[in-house]
Amino acid sequence: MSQVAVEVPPKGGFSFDLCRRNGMLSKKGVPPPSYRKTGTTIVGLIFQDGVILGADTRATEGPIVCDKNCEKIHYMAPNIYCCGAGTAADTEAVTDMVSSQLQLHRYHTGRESRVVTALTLLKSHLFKYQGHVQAALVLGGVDANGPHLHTIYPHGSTDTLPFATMGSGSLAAMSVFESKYCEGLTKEEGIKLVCEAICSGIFNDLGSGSNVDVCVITKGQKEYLRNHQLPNPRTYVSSKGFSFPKKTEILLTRITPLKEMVEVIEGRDTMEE
Amino acid sequence: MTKQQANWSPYDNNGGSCVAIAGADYCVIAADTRMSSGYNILTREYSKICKLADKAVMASSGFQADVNALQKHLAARHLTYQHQHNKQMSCPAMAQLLSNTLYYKRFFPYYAFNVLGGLDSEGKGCVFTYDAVGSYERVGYSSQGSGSTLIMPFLDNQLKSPSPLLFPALDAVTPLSESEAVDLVKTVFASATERDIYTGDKLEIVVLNAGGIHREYMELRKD
Amino acid sequence: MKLDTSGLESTAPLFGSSSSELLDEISAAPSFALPNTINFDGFQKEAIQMVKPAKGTTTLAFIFKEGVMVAADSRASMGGYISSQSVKKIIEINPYMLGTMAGGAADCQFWHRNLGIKCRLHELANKRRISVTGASKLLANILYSYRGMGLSVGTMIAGWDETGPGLYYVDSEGGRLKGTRFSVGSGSPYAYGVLDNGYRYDMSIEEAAELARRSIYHATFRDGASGGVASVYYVGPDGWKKLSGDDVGELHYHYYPVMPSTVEQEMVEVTGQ
Amino acid sequence: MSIFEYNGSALIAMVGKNCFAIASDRRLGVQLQTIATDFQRIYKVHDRLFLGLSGLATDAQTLYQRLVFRHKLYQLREERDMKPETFASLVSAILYEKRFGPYFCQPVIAGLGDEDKPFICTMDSIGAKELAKDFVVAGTASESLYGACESMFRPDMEPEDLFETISQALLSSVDRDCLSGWGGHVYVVTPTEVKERILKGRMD
Repeated sequence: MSQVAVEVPPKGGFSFDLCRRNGMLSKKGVPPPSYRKTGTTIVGLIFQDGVILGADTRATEGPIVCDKNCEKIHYMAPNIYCCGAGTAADTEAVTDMVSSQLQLHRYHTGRESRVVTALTLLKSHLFKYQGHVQAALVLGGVDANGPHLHTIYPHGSTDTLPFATMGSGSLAAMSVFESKYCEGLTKEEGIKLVCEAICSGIFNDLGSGSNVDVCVITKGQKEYLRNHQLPNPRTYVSSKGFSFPKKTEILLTRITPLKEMVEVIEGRDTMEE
Repeated sequence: MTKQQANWSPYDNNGGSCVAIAGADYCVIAADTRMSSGYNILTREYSKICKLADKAVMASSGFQADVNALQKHLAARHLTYQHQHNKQMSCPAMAQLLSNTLYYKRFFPYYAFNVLGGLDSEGKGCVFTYDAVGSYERVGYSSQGSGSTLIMPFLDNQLKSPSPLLFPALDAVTPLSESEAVDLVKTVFASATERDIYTGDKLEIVVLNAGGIHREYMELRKD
Repeated sequence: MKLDTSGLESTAPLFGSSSSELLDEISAAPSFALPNTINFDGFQKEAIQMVKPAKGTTTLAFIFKEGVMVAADSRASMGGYISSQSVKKIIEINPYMLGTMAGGAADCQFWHRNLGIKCRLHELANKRRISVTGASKLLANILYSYRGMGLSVGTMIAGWDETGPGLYYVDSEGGRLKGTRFSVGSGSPYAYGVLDNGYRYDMSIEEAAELARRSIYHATFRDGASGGVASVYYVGPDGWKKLSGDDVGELHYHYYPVMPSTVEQEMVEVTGQ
Repeated sequence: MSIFEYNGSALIAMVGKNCFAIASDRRLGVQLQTIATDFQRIYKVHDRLFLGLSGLATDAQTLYQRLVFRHKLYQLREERDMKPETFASLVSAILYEKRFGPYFCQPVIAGLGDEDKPFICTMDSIGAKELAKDFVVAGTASESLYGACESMFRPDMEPEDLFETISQALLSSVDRDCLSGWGGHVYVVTPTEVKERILKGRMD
């Protein structure tokens, strides 16, 4: 089949042309690479005037922490946020895609986005890819019909719950929720409970760690508290510092001065000086 | 239904890292005290360091059941040695015994990565580092366990001394004093805890010098 | 099932007379514990895969007019990670015989030490040193008895006995070859290149030492699993002598000196890459 | 040997006081055999934006050509150079497009953003962005690099200090990795100049 000579940027969606080569490689006994995974503890709960979402900030690649302060609460719409667990690239990409679709939808309808729209867009995308897109999401927001909280599993199934936890730390977090959640919590109680749930995930689950991010969404207003709590500072910084015993030896140095950023203003009439 | 392949394995990895640094007249052996299995923490207070003889202390990470069996076996052999020779086993002797013990399980290996620190007969610090089936080597410093790849480069950078194999030989220089070595161990463990999920909770440091053995603890990140 | 490992018996008298009460049970024949699993090979593959014993190396030895020259690098690697840069790969069996280590470090260390014990016992029993042929035969027999169980040894026994210099290659598949020029290990193709090119029977000791060192250096340059220190030993009529041990890092810049230079590059208009 | 270890690579980017440094090793190998010792792994997209590509060398080079193509289209349309943040999103999109048949390549992006604020970022092979404010690492020696950088990094270093720290971290890490090393290549970029240096490292 003739291949288009000039590689025009494709119109969108996944391109599978490397699949055959990668399949051949893995048949030759070369294990496929491990993707950046967010072990993660993500939670959400409904309180009296809206929804609170919480997440930890650790991304891992196997046993190694590759990002100590990553953002897991993604912006979907001014009144909708979504926490993602599973393969980091999938959660990021799927939330960005749906958030842009929601924005276009807002331009089209001129109304505030609804949580159920985001839910349907996400679940149909995930279902279409039969769970290969590894994204486990906690979707929360407040719209015309009031506060909503949903969880979405990679295969496309969803739940609607008053409180929910996802990710490898979900057991630890759920234990806190089951023991302390009640209807009609105030904002302060809600935030405290979410922080406690995330902290139990951070300390008991190896896949989660570092700091606590919280996002409070109420009617017409949202507060994204990035690094709301920093329970894990670095424990030891040597006072004496250290010095390098052997200075690095250099073979070749090439210095290229950079041209200054010059602001060009055309057509100025010198009279105005 | 295809026959379910029983993928039961006799092994597990309880994580954790250990470091040993030999000085002119001291030896520092340190290990974190976190014991984990998969993604959950079993305990935050498990000591990986075991005193085999007055002048030989071993830190091991990996599968703690195998480590326990290994420690019991070495303790028994050491007791027999004391009865036969009426003296404590020296560190190099213990090192050879550990190597043989590991190798006798060559076809069903102890899943344990050990580092043996102590004072040799002249009172100088010595560190022996092992792979799981008994190949060992005397070095100036070493680290083992899940955080060892994170720790080794910085130790290399700070403690690089000419290789003992050089001929005409250059003497291996470890100018670090005891307190500097302990400070270096604390720094590397703080860095390893930041980046390795299996290392953390608490750091146990054992210092061996002419005066005997004393322990020191430091808190590490709990996440 | 227990394998007959009397060959292992380090303290057993050679003539197999009844064991006297001196042999208490602790130092009785240590036997290898075997996993009770139906699929022994599968178990071995998994265990070795998980345990990743130290491997990879370059060793060489050759006979010339003055005797035998033996050289080796000093790196032990576990997969892609370098576990040590200072492993002694030339093992001193006795003042007249050397063994080289290639393949599994633990296997070589243990069995060379065991061979040293056997040679000493042979001397005590027969009041004369064991020949290189005899020693290599002992090692080959032991390795043959464990054939197929996963031992990985590729070693050379070099020494001097009544018949003059002797050099044997013994490996864990049971092979045993008498020869004048061998190189073993992952770096051997590179070492052979330099060795075969420069080899002449009548060389002085310095020339032979330089050829051996150069071969090891080139192997460490091209092969990732070799490096560290190039050690060179010479075995003459009155036993072996260590000639040199040079760090290949400095050796490279000794063979190919480089002058550091600074290049001032003014701003280049078209910064084509 | 995973596919990332086929050619072997080591990459670091580090942030200093309104400057950044990006460094890489110089080896191109096929598993344990070294083919070239002057392999160029860091590319200059424009004066204030550098891109390091580690992993499978063929994918790295293909990806680089596609990125330069897209960056040139951008320059034609916008008549200005791409900001590092935008470039990172472009790379992430191109990688994620091949989600189910990925490029085996881990990019490290380092650049000076608006008001010369340093920006560094890395991704896994399917485009999961990881923005860091201290350092990012990639390649077969990444575990050693994480350990070395974590211990050596201090915030707000001067360009000379930054060069010394990043070189020591690179060299002591590649000395623990069979598949990368054979010298080092360091770029230190400040708002006024780019200093490119080749390091003298162990060649084994």
